Amino acid sequence: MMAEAKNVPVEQAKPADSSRYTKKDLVADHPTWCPGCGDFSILSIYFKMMEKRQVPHEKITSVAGIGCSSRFPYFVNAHGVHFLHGRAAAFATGVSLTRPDLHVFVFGGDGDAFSIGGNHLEHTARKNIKMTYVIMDNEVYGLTKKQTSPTSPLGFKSKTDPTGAIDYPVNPMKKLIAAGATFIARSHSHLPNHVMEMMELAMDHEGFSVIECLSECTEFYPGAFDSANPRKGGVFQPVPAGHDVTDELAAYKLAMAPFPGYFGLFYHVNRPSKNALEGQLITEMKKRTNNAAPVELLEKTFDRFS
Amino acid sequence: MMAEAKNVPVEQAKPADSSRYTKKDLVADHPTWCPGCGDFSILSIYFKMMEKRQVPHEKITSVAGIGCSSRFPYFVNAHGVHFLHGRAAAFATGVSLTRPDLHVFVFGGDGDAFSIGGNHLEHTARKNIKMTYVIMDNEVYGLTKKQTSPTSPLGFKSKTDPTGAIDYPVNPMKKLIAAGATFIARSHSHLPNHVMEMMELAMDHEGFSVIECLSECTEFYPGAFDSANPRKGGVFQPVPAGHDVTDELAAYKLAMAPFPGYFGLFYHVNRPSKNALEGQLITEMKKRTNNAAPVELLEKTFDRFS
Amino acid sequence: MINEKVAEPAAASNKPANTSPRVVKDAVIRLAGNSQDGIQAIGGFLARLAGRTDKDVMTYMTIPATISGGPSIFQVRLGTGEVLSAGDEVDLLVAFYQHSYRDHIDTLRDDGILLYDTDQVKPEASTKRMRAIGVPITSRTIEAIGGTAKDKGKNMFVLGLLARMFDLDVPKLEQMLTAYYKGKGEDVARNVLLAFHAGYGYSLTETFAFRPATTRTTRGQVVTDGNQAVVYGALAAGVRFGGGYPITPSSTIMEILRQELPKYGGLFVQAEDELAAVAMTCGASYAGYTALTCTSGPGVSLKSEALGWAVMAEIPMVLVDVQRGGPATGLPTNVEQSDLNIARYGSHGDSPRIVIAPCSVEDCFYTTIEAVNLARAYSCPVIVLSDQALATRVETWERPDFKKCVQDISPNFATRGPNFKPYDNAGDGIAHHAPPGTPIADGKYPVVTGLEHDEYGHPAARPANHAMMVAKRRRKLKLLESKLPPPEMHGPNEGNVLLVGWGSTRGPIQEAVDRARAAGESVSAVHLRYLMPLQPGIKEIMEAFNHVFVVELNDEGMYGYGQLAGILRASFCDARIRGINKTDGLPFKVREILERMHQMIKETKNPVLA
Amino acid sequence: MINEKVAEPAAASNKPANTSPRVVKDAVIRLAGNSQDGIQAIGGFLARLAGRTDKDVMTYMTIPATISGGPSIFQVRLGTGEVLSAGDEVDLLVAFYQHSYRDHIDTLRDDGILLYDTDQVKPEASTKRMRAIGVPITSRTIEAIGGTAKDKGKNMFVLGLLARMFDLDVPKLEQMLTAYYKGKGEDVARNVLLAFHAGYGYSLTETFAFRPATTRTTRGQVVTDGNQAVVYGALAAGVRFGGGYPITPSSTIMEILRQELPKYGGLFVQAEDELAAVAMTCGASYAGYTALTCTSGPGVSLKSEALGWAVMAEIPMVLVDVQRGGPATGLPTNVEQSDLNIARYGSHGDSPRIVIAPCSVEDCFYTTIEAVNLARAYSCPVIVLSDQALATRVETWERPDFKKCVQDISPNFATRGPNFKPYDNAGDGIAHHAPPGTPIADGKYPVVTGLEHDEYGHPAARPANHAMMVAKRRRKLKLLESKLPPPEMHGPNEGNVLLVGWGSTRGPIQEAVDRARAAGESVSAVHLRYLMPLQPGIKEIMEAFNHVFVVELNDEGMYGYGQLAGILRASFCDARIRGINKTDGLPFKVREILERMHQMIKETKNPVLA
Ligand SMILES: Cc1ncc(C[n+]2csc(CCOP(=O)(O)OP(=O)(O)O)c2C)c(N)n1
Ligand SMILES: Cc1ncc(C[n+]2csc(CCOP(=O)(O)OP(=O)(O)O)c2C)c(N)n1
Ligand code: SF4
Ligand code: SF4
Ligand SMILES: [Mg+2]
Ligand SMILES: [Mg+2]
Repeated sequence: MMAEAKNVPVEQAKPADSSRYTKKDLVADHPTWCPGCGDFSILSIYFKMMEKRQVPHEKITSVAGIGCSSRFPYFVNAHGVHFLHGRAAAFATGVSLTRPDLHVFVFGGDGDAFSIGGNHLEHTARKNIKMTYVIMDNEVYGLTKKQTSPTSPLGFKSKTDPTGAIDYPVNPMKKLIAAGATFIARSHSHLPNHVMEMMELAMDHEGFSVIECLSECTEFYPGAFDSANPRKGGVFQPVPAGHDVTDELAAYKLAMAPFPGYFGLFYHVNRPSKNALEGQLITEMKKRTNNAAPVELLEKTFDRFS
Repeated sequence: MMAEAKNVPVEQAKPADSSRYTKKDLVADHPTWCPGCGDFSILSIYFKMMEKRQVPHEKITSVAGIGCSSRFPYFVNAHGVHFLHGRAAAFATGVSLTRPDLHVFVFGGDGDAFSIGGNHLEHTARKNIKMTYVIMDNEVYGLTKKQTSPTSPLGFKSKTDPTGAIDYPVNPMKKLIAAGATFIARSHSHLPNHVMEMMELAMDHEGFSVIECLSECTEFYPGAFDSANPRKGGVFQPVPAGHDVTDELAAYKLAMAPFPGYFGLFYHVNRPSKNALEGQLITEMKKRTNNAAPVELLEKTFDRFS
Repeated sequence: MINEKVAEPAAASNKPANTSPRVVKDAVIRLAGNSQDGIQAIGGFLARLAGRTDKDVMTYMTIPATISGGPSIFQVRLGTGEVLSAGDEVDLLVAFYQHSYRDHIDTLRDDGILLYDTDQVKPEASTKRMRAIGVPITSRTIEAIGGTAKDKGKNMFVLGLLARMFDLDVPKLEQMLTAYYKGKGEDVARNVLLAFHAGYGYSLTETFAFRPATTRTTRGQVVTDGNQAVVYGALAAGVRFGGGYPITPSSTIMEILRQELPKYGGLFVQAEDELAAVAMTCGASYAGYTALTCTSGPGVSLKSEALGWAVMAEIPMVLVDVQRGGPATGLPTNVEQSDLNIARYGSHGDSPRIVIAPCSVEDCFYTTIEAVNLARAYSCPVIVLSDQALATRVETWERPDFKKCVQDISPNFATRGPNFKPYDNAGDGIAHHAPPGTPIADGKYPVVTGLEHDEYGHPAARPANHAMMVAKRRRKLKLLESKLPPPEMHGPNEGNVLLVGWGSTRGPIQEAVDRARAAGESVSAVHLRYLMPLQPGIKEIMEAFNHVFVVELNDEGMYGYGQLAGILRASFCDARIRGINKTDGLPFKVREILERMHQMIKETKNPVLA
Repeated sequence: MINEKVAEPAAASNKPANTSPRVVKDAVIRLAGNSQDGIQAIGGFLARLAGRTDKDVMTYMTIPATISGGPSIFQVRLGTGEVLSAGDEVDLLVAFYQHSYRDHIDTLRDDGILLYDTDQVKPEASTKRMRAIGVPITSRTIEAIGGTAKDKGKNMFVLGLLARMFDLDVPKLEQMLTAYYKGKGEDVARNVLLAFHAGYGYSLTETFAFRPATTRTTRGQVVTDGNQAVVYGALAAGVRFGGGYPITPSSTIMEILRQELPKYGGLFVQAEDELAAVAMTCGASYAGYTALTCTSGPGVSLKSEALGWAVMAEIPMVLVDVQRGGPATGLPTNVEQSDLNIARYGSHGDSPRIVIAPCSVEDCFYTTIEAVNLARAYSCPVIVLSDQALATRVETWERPDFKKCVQDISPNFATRGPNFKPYDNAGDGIAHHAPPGTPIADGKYPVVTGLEHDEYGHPAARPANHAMMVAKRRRKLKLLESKLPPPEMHGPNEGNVLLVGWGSTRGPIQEAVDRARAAGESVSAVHLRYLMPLQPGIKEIMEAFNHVFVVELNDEGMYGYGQLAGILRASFCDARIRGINKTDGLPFKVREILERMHQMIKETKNPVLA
C-alpha cells in the first residue's frame, strides 16, 4: 500500500472535477457554532488556504475528535471524519501512514487534545507522523457546556470548579516541545493572517506539525484571549525576531512566558517522519526479497514451514 | 473522608502489632524476576528504607500496574495492589486523595508509565497528587518478552523492531518537567545508596514525586545501563553540584544531556498538592455550612427543592 | 386529559367557550419556542409550584441537539393523583412562533387548546378541531416592561397567563419568582413581576381548576430531575468520593457532586478521561471509601476494563450509566435503553456484576442508595442504568426521610486476622477486604489483584484454583438472587397480556395497562428492577399470561426482541417472550405501546407456538 | 493410543518386552523438564518431521506463568490420519528430573512407557502398571559432547532416542538439525549431531513403527501454530496495515506482521496502547486499506468503544481476539472461551457486528481471510475469536493454494456520484464508502461519523432517521445470515445426544463423538463457525436429538449454561440446551467431555422438561 499508494500520487490523480475550485465549493453545512465563536475564523482560513493552494478537492481530508471545534469536518465539503473524543491523532495516523498521497488535517479542541487525547498527541508527535494538527484552544469544554479544561487557567469558574479551578494547567507548548514534535506553532483565531501563515508553513512541513490556535468560546469563556487581541486593547506578542526555531531550549524558554505569551513558530526541525522511515523499511525489505509478489513471498515462507 | 481520615492520623493509629519491624518482616513471595534483574535491588532498598523510617507496617501501601516491575506489590508483605496496565497512577490518586494518613508508593515499568500510562502520569503530575512514583525503566517490555518500549533507544532490536527501533523515544525527564511535576529525580538500580537517597527525599516531598530508576532487564536488554555503572567501567554522572533544583529551564537543560545522562534530583519545587487544595476547599465549605451534619445539609438542600 | 374530566359533554364540541372554570384532574401543557425564550423556566416554576401544592408533575424537555440556540420545547403535565408519564397528547399548546405552531400543532389532541402569540403566529387552516386563543404576547410584554427587556419577559407573561387559566396559587408563584430573581438584580426581579402580572391580568375566556387532591404525604413533596436524585442518593448513602469525566447527559451528576461533596468532607475529581475516572474510583473504594463514577455512551465502553478488574478484585463501587442513543457517539441528547447488554456482558472474560435500574426520578434516589449497599454487601461493582429521560425530567416526589436513609460508611480499620484471607472461599464466597491502614494480627498482609489469585490475593495459575474462584464470584450473586424480592406487579397476577418493563419506561407501561383495563382488556405489567441477577418468580408470573411482551427502548434485534427480552428468553426458554421496541430516541407514548400490543396479539394465532 | 494398536494382546501385560517394532497409529509423547532444557525444540523438530512425512501432529505446550524459567512440558501427538486433540493420556513420558517424574507420572496411561534419566530420577514405588526404561541421559550426553555443553545437548540426545524408538526418518532429521543450527556456529551444529547420534545409537528394547499413511495431500503439509496461520491468512487476504499493542498470547501476530508486512509494501504499528491501535486500524480502513488489529484479554475491553464506532460508521476492519483466562488480567497464559459475550455485546448501544471463530490451526488461516472479506462485503467490523490453545499449538495442515487464496484489496478511487450517499438506505443497507482521494462527480463530499447520521453521513437527530439507521445496520446482518451455510455436522443428523461446540474445542468434541460412537452410543456434534449472526438450520438440527449440550471453555454461569448456550437458548427457547463447561484454563480432555455428558444424561429424567 505505501507501494500501491505510489500509483496515485498527487499530480497524476487529477480527477474529472478537479478544475480550479473556490472557497464556496468547500462550504458544506452551516456551522452550528454560536455567534462569534472563534472557530468560524479558523474554518474560513482553511477554505481560503485550500483555495490558494488548490489541493485537489478529492484529496482534502479533515479528521476530528469530538467537541464543538471537532464538528469542523461537517462544515467542510470534502472528505472528512468525525471520530471519537481524544483519538483523532491516532485515527489520522492510520490514514497518513497508508496514504502518502494525502496530507491529513486534524482539528479539535483543548480537551480533545490535552485531556483525553494527551497521550496520543504525544506519541504521534514523537513518532513524527506526517499530518497537521490544529488545536482550537478555548480553554474550556464547550460542547459539554463549561467544565474545566486542562488549559483552563487557575481560578477559572466552571461547572466542575464552581469556586475556581485549582489544578495546575497543561502548558501546550512545553508539552509539545518535550514530546519531540518537529513543528510547533501558536496562533490566535482573531488574527486570521497569522493563522493562515502558520497553517501554510505547517502544511508544508514533512512530518508532524501542530498549531495551538487560541479560539474564543464566546458562550462559556468570552474575552478569554482579549489580552492578546489588539482590537480588544490587548498586545499580540510575536515570537522575537532573533529566535532560532531549531533551538529546543530557546523554544522551551518562550513557552515559559506568562499568558498570553508569544505567538508564531516556536520550534521547527527536520527529523525523518515515520512515514519516510517506514517507506525506507519497505524499500529495503522489497529489495531483499527482490520485489517478489505476494504469492511468491508466501510460497517461500511456507517452504520453511514444510 | 478527608475529614474522617483525620481521625486516623499516622501517630494515633499505632496498631497492636506495629512494634519496630525489620526488613525481613516485609518479605513476601520470592520474586519471580529473572536472576540479576535490576528490580531486585529496588525492592531491597524499599525494604531497607521502610525499616529505617518505620512507617507503621499497616500504612505501607504499594500500588502497581502490569509488568515485571509491576509485580512488586506481591513481593512486599504489606497492603498492596496489582491494578491495570498503565492506570496505577490514576488508581493511586483515588487512594491518596481519600487517605491523607497514607503515603502511597507506585511501582511500574517504562511501558506502563510512558506508553499506555503516559497521560495519567502527566495529569497526576500537573495536579500534584501526593504520592511517590518509582518508574523502573529497563527500556524494553519485559513481561511480554522484548517489544520496543517508548524509552528504547533508536536502533534497539526487538520483536516489534527486528531491524532496529525507528521511533524517536520519549525523554522521561523532559516529559515530567514539562508536565509540571514538583519532584523529579533520576537514579540507577545498580547504585543502591543513590536510589535510597532519592527514595527518601521523594517520600518526604509534599506532593507528586517521581523517580526514573534505570533498572536492567538482564533477559532482554542486558548491559543497557553499563555505561553509567562504574562497576561495569561506566561513568555515573551526578547532577552538577551547582544545579538549582528550582530552576525549570536548568532542569530541562540537564534532561537534554545525551545517554546515559545525569543522575540525581533534577527539579524540586513546592506547589500546593491537590490533596492540600481539596482539603482547603472542604474546610471552607464546611465552615460556610458551619459543619452541618449530612442530615442537616440534605434537609437544607431539599428545602430549596420543595 | 382535560376533556375526560369535563363536567358537561358540550365542551367537547365547538360551541362558544363558557367562562366558569372547568374542573380537571390533569393537563398536558406544551410550551414551544426557542431555547433563548426561557420556556424551561416556565416549566420549572410550574413544577415547583405543583410540588408545593400537592399536585403531581412530570415534565419532558428536549435539549436542542445543536450548540447554538434553535427551537426548543418544554412539556409539563400537571395533575392531582400520580402522574405516570409526560403524556402522549397535548391539552394546551403555547406557540411562540410560526415554526412552533407548525412543528407542534399535530401533537395537540382534538378539542385541545391552542394559545398563540398573535404578534408572531398566523394559525394556518387546519382540519383539527381545537379551540384557538390568540394573545398578543410580544406586544403586551413590551407594554408591560419595555421593548429592550421583552425577550426576557415573554416567558413570565405566559406564566401569568397560565396562572390565570389554571387558577394557580399566585402568592406562592410570586414568592418563588422574587426568591429566584432577586439575585439577578432589582430591575430584573421587578420586570419579571410586571410581566407576570400583565399575563395574569389578561382576561381569558377559558379557565380550569384542578380537582382538589387529598394530601398524600406527611413530609411534603420535592421537585428534582433524575440526576439530582442520583446525587443526593449517593450523598445520603455515604459516598464521599467520585471520579468522572464530562459527558451528556450524565455531566450534571458530576457537576453537582463536585459542588456538594466538600460540604460532606468529600471530593469529586474531574479526571483526564473515563479510564482515569473509573481507576481512581476503584482506588478510593479500595482505600475504604466506596466510591461512585458516572458516565454515558462512550464512557461506558471505556470503563469496561476497570469494571472487570473490580469484579475480579471484588472491590465494591458504583457506576451510574445515564443511557443515551447509541452506538458510538450516537444521539447524545436522546433516550435509549440500549446499554443493558454491555452492563451485563461488557468486560472480557466471565465477569459477573450487579445491574439495577431506577424507574422514576424518585427511584433514582433510592436505587443509588441501594447500589452503594449492594456493592458493599457483595463486594462487587454495581451498575445503575438510568437514562436521558429520567436524568433530565423533573418530577415531584415525596421528600425522603433523611433520618432514616442517611448512613455513615466510613472504613473499618479494626485489626484483622490472624490468617487473614480477603478472598476466603469458605461460605458465601463474598470477599472481605481490609483497607490499607488496617493492621493484620499475624503481620501477613493481603494483596488485591486482577490476576487470578488464591485466597490471600496472591497470583495462582493452578487450574483448580481458577475454577474455584470463578465459581466463588458466581456463587455470591446466586446468594443475592435468593434474597431479592419478587418483581412489582401492576394489575392482576394473571390474564391475557403481560407487559414486562425495566427502568424509565415504567410510567408509560403502567398507564398503558390502566387505559387498556379501563377499556376492558386483560392486561398487566411487571417491572424488573434487578437486571443482574434477576428477581425470583418471573417465570411463574409469565406463565400466568397468554402473551408476554417486553417493552424496551432499544432495537428489536435480528430476531424481533430486545436486550431484556433476550436475557429472559435465555433464562426461561419461553418462546412467547417477544419485544415491543423502538429506537427513535424518544420515550414511549402510551398509545405506541397499546397499538403495538394490539397488533402483535392480532398476529399471534397460537401464542405458545409464536 | 499405542495399546489400542498393539498386534498381540500379550503386550498389555508385564512380560519381558519384545524387540520387533510394534505398529501404532499414533502416540502421545510428553517431554517434562525445565524451560532451559530446550524440550520445546524436541517437540518442534518432531512436528516438522511429521509435516514432511505425511504424519499428522498436534502439540500442546505449557508456557511457564512465572517470568524466570521453572518446570515446563511439551506434549506432542504424532499419528497417521487426522489428529484431533493433543491427547488425554500419555503413551510415553520422558522425565528429565525427579519433579518431572513426580508431577507427570499420573498422566501416563496404564501400560504406558516411562523413559527417565537415571542420573536424575529415582522412580518411586507406584501402583501404576507401566514399562519403565531408564537411560543415563545426562552422563551419556556428557560422554558424547563434554560436560560444559551438556545442558544444550540433552534435548538432542533425547531426540535421538525417540528417533530410534519410533523408527523416524533420520536423514530428514539430520537435515533439519544442521539447517537449523548451522547459523548458531560450527561447534554448536557439531555438538547437536553428536548428541543426536549418541541417543539414536543407544540400544532400546521398546521400538515402534507408525502405520504407513496414504498421502492425503497434493501440495504437501506445513507445520505452524495458530497465530502464524492468522498472520499469513491476513497477508493472503491482502491486509497491508495493522495496529496493535503487545499482550499475551496475541503478541506474536503483531510481531510476525511487523516483520512480514514491509515485504508486501505494508506496515504494522506498535501503538502506545490499545485505544490508539484500534483507532489507527479504523483510520487505515477508512483510507481504503481494510486493516487488522489483534489483542487479548484487557485489550478487548479497551477496544470496545472504537469497535462501536466502526459499527456506526460502517467501516470494515478485523479484530483478532486471542482469548485467554479472564476476567481482568486473569490467567494470561491459559485458554478460555469467555470473550464471546463481549465480542457480541461489548460496545454501548445497539452495536451489531460480525463474530466468527476458527476451529483449528489451519482454520485460523482461512477464517482470517474470510473475516477480511466479510468486513468488506458488509462494511462492518469483524471479530475473530481465536484462543491461547490455538495460538500456541503447532499443527500440521495442508499447504494452502496461494494462487487461489491470495487477493488484492487495494482501494477503489473511481469517481462516485452524483448524489453520492455512503449510507444509502435503499436495498441491502450496506454502506459503500469512497475513501479519501475519490472524486465525487457532483462535488458534494461525504462525511464518516459516529454520530447518528443521514444517508450522506451528516448528523441527523430526527427520530425517524435513527430508527431507520438502526434497522439498516441490523438488516445487512440479516442478509449475511441468509447467505451463511448450515453448520458442520460430525456424526449422523439425528440421535440421542448432540454436542454443540465453537472455536478450538472442535477437536476434542469430535474425538469424544468418535469414542462414544465406537462404544455404541448415539452421539453427534455440530460446530458453529459463525457466532454473530448464527447459521441457519441450528434449530432443526437440535430438534433431531434428545439431549443438547453446548461444550464451552467458559463459566456455566448462574443458571448452568455458558455463553454460546445462552445465545442459543435466547434464539430458540429450547430448555434442553444446557452446558458442559469448565474454567480450569486448560483445553478439554476427551474424557472430561464424555464423563460430564454421561453424568448429565443420567441426571435428566425427561429431557424436554429439563
Ligand atoms: C469518550 C467520551 N468522553 C466524553 C465525551 C463528551 N465530550 C464531548 S466533547 C467533550 C470536550 C469538549 O471540549 P473540547 O475538546 O475543548 O472541545 P470544544 O467543545 O471546547 O471545542 C466531551 C467531554 C465524549 N463524546 N466521548
Ligand atoms: C491493557 C493491557 N495491555 C497490554 C497488556 C500486556 N502487558 C503486560 S505488561 C506490558 C508491558 C511491560 O513493559 P513495562 O511496562 O516496561 O514493564 P516491564 O515488564 O519492562 O517491567 C504489557 C504490554 C496488559 N496486561 N494490559
Ligand atoms: S459553545 Fe463555545 S466553543 Fe462551542 S460553539 Fe459556542 S462559542 Fe464556540
Ligand atoms: S524479563 Fe527482564 S525485567 Fe522481567 S524479570 Fe526478567 S530481567 Fe527483569
Ligand atoms: Mg475547548
Ligand atoms: Mg520495561
